[in-house]
Amino acid sequence: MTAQTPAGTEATILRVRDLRMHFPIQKGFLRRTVGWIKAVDGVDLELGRGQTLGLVGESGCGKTTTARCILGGYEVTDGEILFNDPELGWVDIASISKDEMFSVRRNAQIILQDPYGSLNPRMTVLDIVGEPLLINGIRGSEREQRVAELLSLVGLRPEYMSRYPHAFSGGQRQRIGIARALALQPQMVICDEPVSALDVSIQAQILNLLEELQDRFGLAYLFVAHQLNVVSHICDRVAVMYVGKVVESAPTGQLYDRPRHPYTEALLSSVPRPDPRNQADEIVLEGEVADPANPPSGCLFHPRCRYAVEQCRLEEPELRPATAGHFVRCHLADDLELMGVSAPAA
Amino acid sequence: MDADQPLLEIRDLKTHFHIRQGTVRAVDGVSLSVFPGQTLAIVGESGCGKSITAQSILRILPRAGRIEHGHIHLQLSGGDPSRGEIVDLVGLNPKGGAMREIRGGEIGMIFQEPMSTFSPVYTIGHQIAEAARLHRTTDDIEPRELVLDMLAHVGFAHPDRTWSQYPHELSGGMRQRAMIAMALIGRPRILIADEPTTALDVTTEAQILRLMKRLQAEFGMAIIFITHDLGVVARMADQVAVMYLGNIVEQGDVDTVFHAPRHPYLKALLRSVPRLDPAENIGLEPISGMVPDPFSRPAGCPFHPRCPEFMPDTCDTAVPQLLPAVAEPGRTRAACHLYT
Amino acid sequence: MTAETMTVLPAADATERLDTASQWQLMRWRFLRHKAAVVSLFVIAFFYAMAIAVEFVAPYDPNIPNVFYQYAPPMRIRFLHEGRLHRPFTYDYVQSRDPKTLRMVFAEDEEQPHPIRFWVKGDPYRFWGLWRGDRHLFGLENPDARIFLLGTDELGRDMLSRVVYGTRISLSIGFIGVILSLALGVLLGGVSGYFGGTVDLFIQRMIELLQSLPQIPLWLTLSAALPREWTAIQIYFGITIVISVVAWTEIARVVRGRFLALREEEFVLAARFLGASETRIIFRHLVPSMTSHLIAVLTLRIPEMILAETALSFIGLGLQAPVVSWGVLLADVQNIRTVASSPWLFSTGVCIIVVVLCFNFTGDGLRDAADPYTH
Amino acid sequence: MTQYIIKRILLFIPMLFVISMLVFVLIQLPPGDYLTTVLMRMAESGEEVDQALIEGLTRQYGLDRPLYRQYLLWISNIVFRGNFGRSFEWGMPVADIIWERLAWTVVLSLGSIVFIWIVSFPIGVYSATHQYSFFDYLVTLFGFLGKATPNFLLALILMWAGWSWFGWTMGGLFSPEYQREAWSWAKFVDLLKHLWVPLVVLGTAGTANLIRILRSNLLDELEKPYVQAARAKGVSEFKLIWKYPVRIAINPFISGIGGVLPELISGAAIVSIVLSLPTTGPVMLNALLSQDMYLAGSFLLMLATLALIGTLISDILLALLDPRIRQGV
Repeated sequence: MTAQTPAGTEATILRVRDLRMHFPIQKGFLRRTVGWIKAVDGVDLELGRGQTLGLVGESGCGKTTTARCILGGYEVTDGEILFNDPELGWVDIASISKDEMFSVRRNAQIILQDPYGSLNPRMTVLDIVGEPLLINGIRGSEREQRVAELLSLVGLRPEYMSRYPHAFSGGQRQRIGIARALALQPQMVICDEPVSALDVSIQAQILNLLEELQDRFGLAYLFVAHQLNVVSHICDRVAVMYVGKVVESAPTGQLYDRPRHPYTEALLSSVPRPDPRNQADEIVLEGEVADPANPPSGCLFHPRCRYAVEQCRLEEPELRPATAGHFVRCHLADDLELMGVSAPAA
Repeated sequence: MDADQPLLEIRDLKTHFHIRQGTVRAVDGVSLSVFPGQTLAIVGESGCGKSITAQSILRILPRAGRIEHGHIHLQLSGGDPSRGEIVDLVGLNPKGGAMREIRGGEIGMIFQEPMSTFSPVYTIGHQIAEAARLHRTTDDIEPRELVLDMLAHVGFAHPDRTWSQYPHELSGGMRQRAMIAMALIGRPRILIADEPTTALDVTTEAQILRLMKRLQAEFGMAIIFITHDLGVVARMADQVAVMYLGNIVEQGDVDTVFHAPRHPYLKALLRSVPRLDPAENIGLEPISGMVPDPFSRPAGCPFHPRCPEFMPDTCDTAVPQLLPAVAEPGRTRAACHLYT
Repeated sequence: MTAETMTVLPAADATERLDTASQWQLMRWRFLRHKAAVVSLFVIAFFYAMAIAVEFVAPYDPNIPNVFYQYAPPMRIRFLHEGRLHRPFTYDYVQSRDPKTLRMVFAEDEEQPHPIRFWVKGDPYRFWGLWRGDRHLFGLENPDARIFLLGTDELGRDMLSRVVYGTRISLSIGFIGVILSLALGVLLGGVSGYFGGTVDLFIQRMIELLQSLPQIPLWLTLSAALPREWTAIQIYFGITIVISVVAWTEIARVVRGRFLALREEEFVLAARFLGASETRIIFRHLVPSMTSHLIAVLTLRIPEMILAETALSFIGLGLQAPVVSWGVLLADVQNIRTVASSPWLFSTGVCIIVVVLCFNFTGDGLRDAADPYTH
Repeated sequence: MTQYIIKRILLFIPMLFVISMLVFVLIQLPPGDYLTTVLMRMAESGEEVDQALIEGLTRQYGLDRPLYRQYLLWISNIVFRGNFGRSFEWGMPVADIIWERLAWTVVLSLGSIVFIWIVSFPIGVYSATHQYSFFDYLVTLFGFLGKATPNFLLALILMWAGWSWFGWTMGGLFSPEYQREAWSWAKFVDLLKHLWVPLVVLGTAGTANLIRILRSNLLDELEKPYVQAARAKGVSEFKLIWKYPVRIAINPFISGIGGVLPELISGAAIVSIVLSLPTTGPVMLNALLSQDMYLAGSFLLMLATLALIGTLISDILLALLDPRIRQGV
């Protein structure tokens, strides 16, 4: 596992700079805007070609919104989403034209979380997987041929293409979703919690499939998830989000071994591990996640942080490099000796 | 009361659902024992029958479900502590007074969805006090006092404020705490927790798990912990029962289950879970295939179509029994033909 | 997981058939399980078939009076004449006046059987006002005798013919009315749901306003505003429009609600991320997903429209004689004493109840079948 | 809570305003204006057309002014002077005609709501908790029949049955001998004897409908986790049903009042004509038939107002019952 930041621009496929997505809170008869939910509030990410970047955090931290912004799902409030498109070169998805976005979508695709909701129950597998092909003008037997290939690629029998989604189990449906995402041979795939809804044994099947496909096609994944063990398994780099901001980002090994943000530390120690002999002495966070409509002053994490000092309450920390390729948004990053996941000496 | 005597003993429980398409044998011959002060985890993937087992104990099955066979012996509190009275829950009328005494009084239960386990139109205080009135009726203690005390116990900083709050005013984690308070207010000796942290975030989950451990130490109750998460099992359980398609396939103490698993299903399951530590993370070995359709259960061992150690003419003909009857030290009991 | 909430599928040996079954097939299977709905659908089809061919189905012209048969009771179809089996026939009536009550009393003239025939020559008509004809589905061999299977009214007009003719007007008002309100509802509801924002706000408030008005007084007022000098056909369309103007709001709400819900569906999102155009999303994803629901909703609306016409015509603000609609026919039974002595005048009422009942059963069946994917 | 109520009431006023405009437009719809109708009437009855009267009417209703002025005049007369205009059919101020009839309409509507509730509530709950029992099927069938029978037809059937089997003449609210009497105990008893017919007629469709709604809602609610949670704490089955799922399933009932009231008022319009009740229906119908538009318009306005009040009340009740709505969640 290489723990190198993609340095040159050509090795980079996606660079998000200071992304902000604020949603209005509307109330009353005339639906006046009474406030803003800062779902994403200054996110910086960088994804290298053929790499997997994990985006983790608890529900409501803005990871899914970030992912959807990257694919032009919302009109972003502010920031840049630079995508290195093989045809168009560097483009900013945040301010791109419709036609250009259409072209970008051929190279940047998404796998959605819900294997039940994300497939139109009224369409056959052929129509579902073939939809991106059709949109891009591939029709008839050529399309059928491609769909058959895609299905075998994801481990489904091509004969199934005349079936409807209700004929498939959760894991199989997720395979269909993957086939659809890969139909146009994208370079980057955003995986939005692709295994969260699946049983453990099926989850492993899908994770292995994703890895296999990555090796084969050199895909870059932005892997959004809340399960830290899954992220640990599949990602090269991990970015941890808390209330709309990235609080720490580092190569996976570094982040799990030696986290530098107290939130990451707590998160890691909270995860129950499938080994009764190796249970971390968990750090239990007090209190609740901050409200993105009404965030606290200074560092957003300070009300729950056991290391917080006066400065944390007053001053908002910047995301800054702690070591090469390891970024952290904490005033005390250099002073703290935080606990990672490696097994304590038995 | 003898610590060696199980508080609750399930013998060969079969709970079936009779629906239009046929019969689903959701629980098909499950035997379990729950000992005082211990945590028994029932673990399995969705549809394995773990929740139905729990609902069978409390006799709160959905309409189509029926207990077809078996006994659920519960040692009642009160009376002579050395003998204790034993009642078979299967024999009780699910709507009758005796069963209702047991629900909340002897056995409390918490559920997966903290969002919807409270009625949205009554205050938290009211709903917990209702349980208090049902099981702690004494003239000299006000239910309100009991409830406020319990709310403080489960970690509410301002119990009197929580008393008059509505469920939607609490976060998921807080609601689950309130749910625990409601389940424990009757001081049951057994707490059934049906995926209590599945809907929660990992840091909240840690809060709730720690809380449950603390309360268990304080009140000394036994916990039946139902979950699909092996990590949670490892953190919480003393005893573990692994279920697959309505059967227990392996049972034993937690350390043995994780470190000397015997049943191919459990072994495979453990190999398919990604580890947290990137250093330990080598390739995952998924279980091939998928859980069969509940209407067309495979003959013989239910796991045989997916089993890497499948033995023709044995596994697909005879149903393996959970052997031996009593666990040997350092060994689990596994229902597998490899060990017969 | 209970019996009621699960999609019930055909036997397991048909798995392949099920796996490749489209939405419509699944819906059909589900609908067919609803026996009452299936039967009802046939009844409705029967009535609509009748409505299409009233001139042919009705044995007589509904407006031709028969002075000798005022308030004649329904005739019985007989098979035995003088103790012997005979092809279906009727006896004609002889009437006399009851000396005590002074009412006309009808007795069967058992001397002369009048055989019933199909495809007989009878009153001339213009089919749909276009083609001349004089053949009727059934009638008596003897052109001078009369057959009144549902009796006659005060002018001796054949009730069966009148009810049959009424079918055309009443059922078509329901149908056309629903199509009109569908057009309005889909247009405004779709616009509202699709564009959102101020347009949505405005249309929503307008709908709320219209829905808060009491329906029947509103209908009354609107129908009273129809010019008196209008011809029957103009009034007919006028009434249809009045009914639809009030009824579209519910459909608009349904359309908007579905639109909003579907727009958030993950598969719509997925299509958007694939680069699908708005038109494609609307016509390939949104519209197919809501049609089935819409059909169910519409089926449940038709009887309400039929009832609305009936009510309006009944109190004299809708269609008026000589037009024959069910409401107009019911207006004749306002006098309870007449009905008490001639209960067959109520046959219109029975038809209304049967048709509305069948629509409700069918609509219910369709609604249950509308989403075959819920578990 | 108070804030919520105040907000609702504040919303109610502009609603009313818009409705009054709508009503005004509606009464302007029939061809010819008020004045020509009056003149035509007078000519028909051979009355002398008085130039002063014409001028008086023109001034009073602002008939020579643009439409919006006419509206303002009309509405301000109603709001500030309680003057609804004049009915030429009756030859007296509209206000003198409508109040008593409105009162009877309200009495009948409220009576029907009570009837609907008392009947549908226990039946709906029983039917849901005993799904697929014989009684459940019976109730379902009754529900469909009730929905399929228009209430004026039901009124006809009842009257017909009463007449042919018992020789009763149903209709009206009083026997002729009490019609003009002052209120007395005997008159009240006589009223009760008559009242049940319109209540049954008006209530049947609503009852059938509410049973269906309650049944299906309750069936949904019975599956919810909070019911299981309550069961798991040992609440008795009877109390459980009534306290938990019924309490939630009742919400559509409450919000139903908003819808039931306009429906009842609507239904009452035609039923009253059949049963010749002293409510708004028959008078409004006559007014419409004879284009006595100020009278008809006033009725429509008042009925719409009643319906709006119904919605308002149900919104407030709903908020009282459900904390989520109260707190604007």
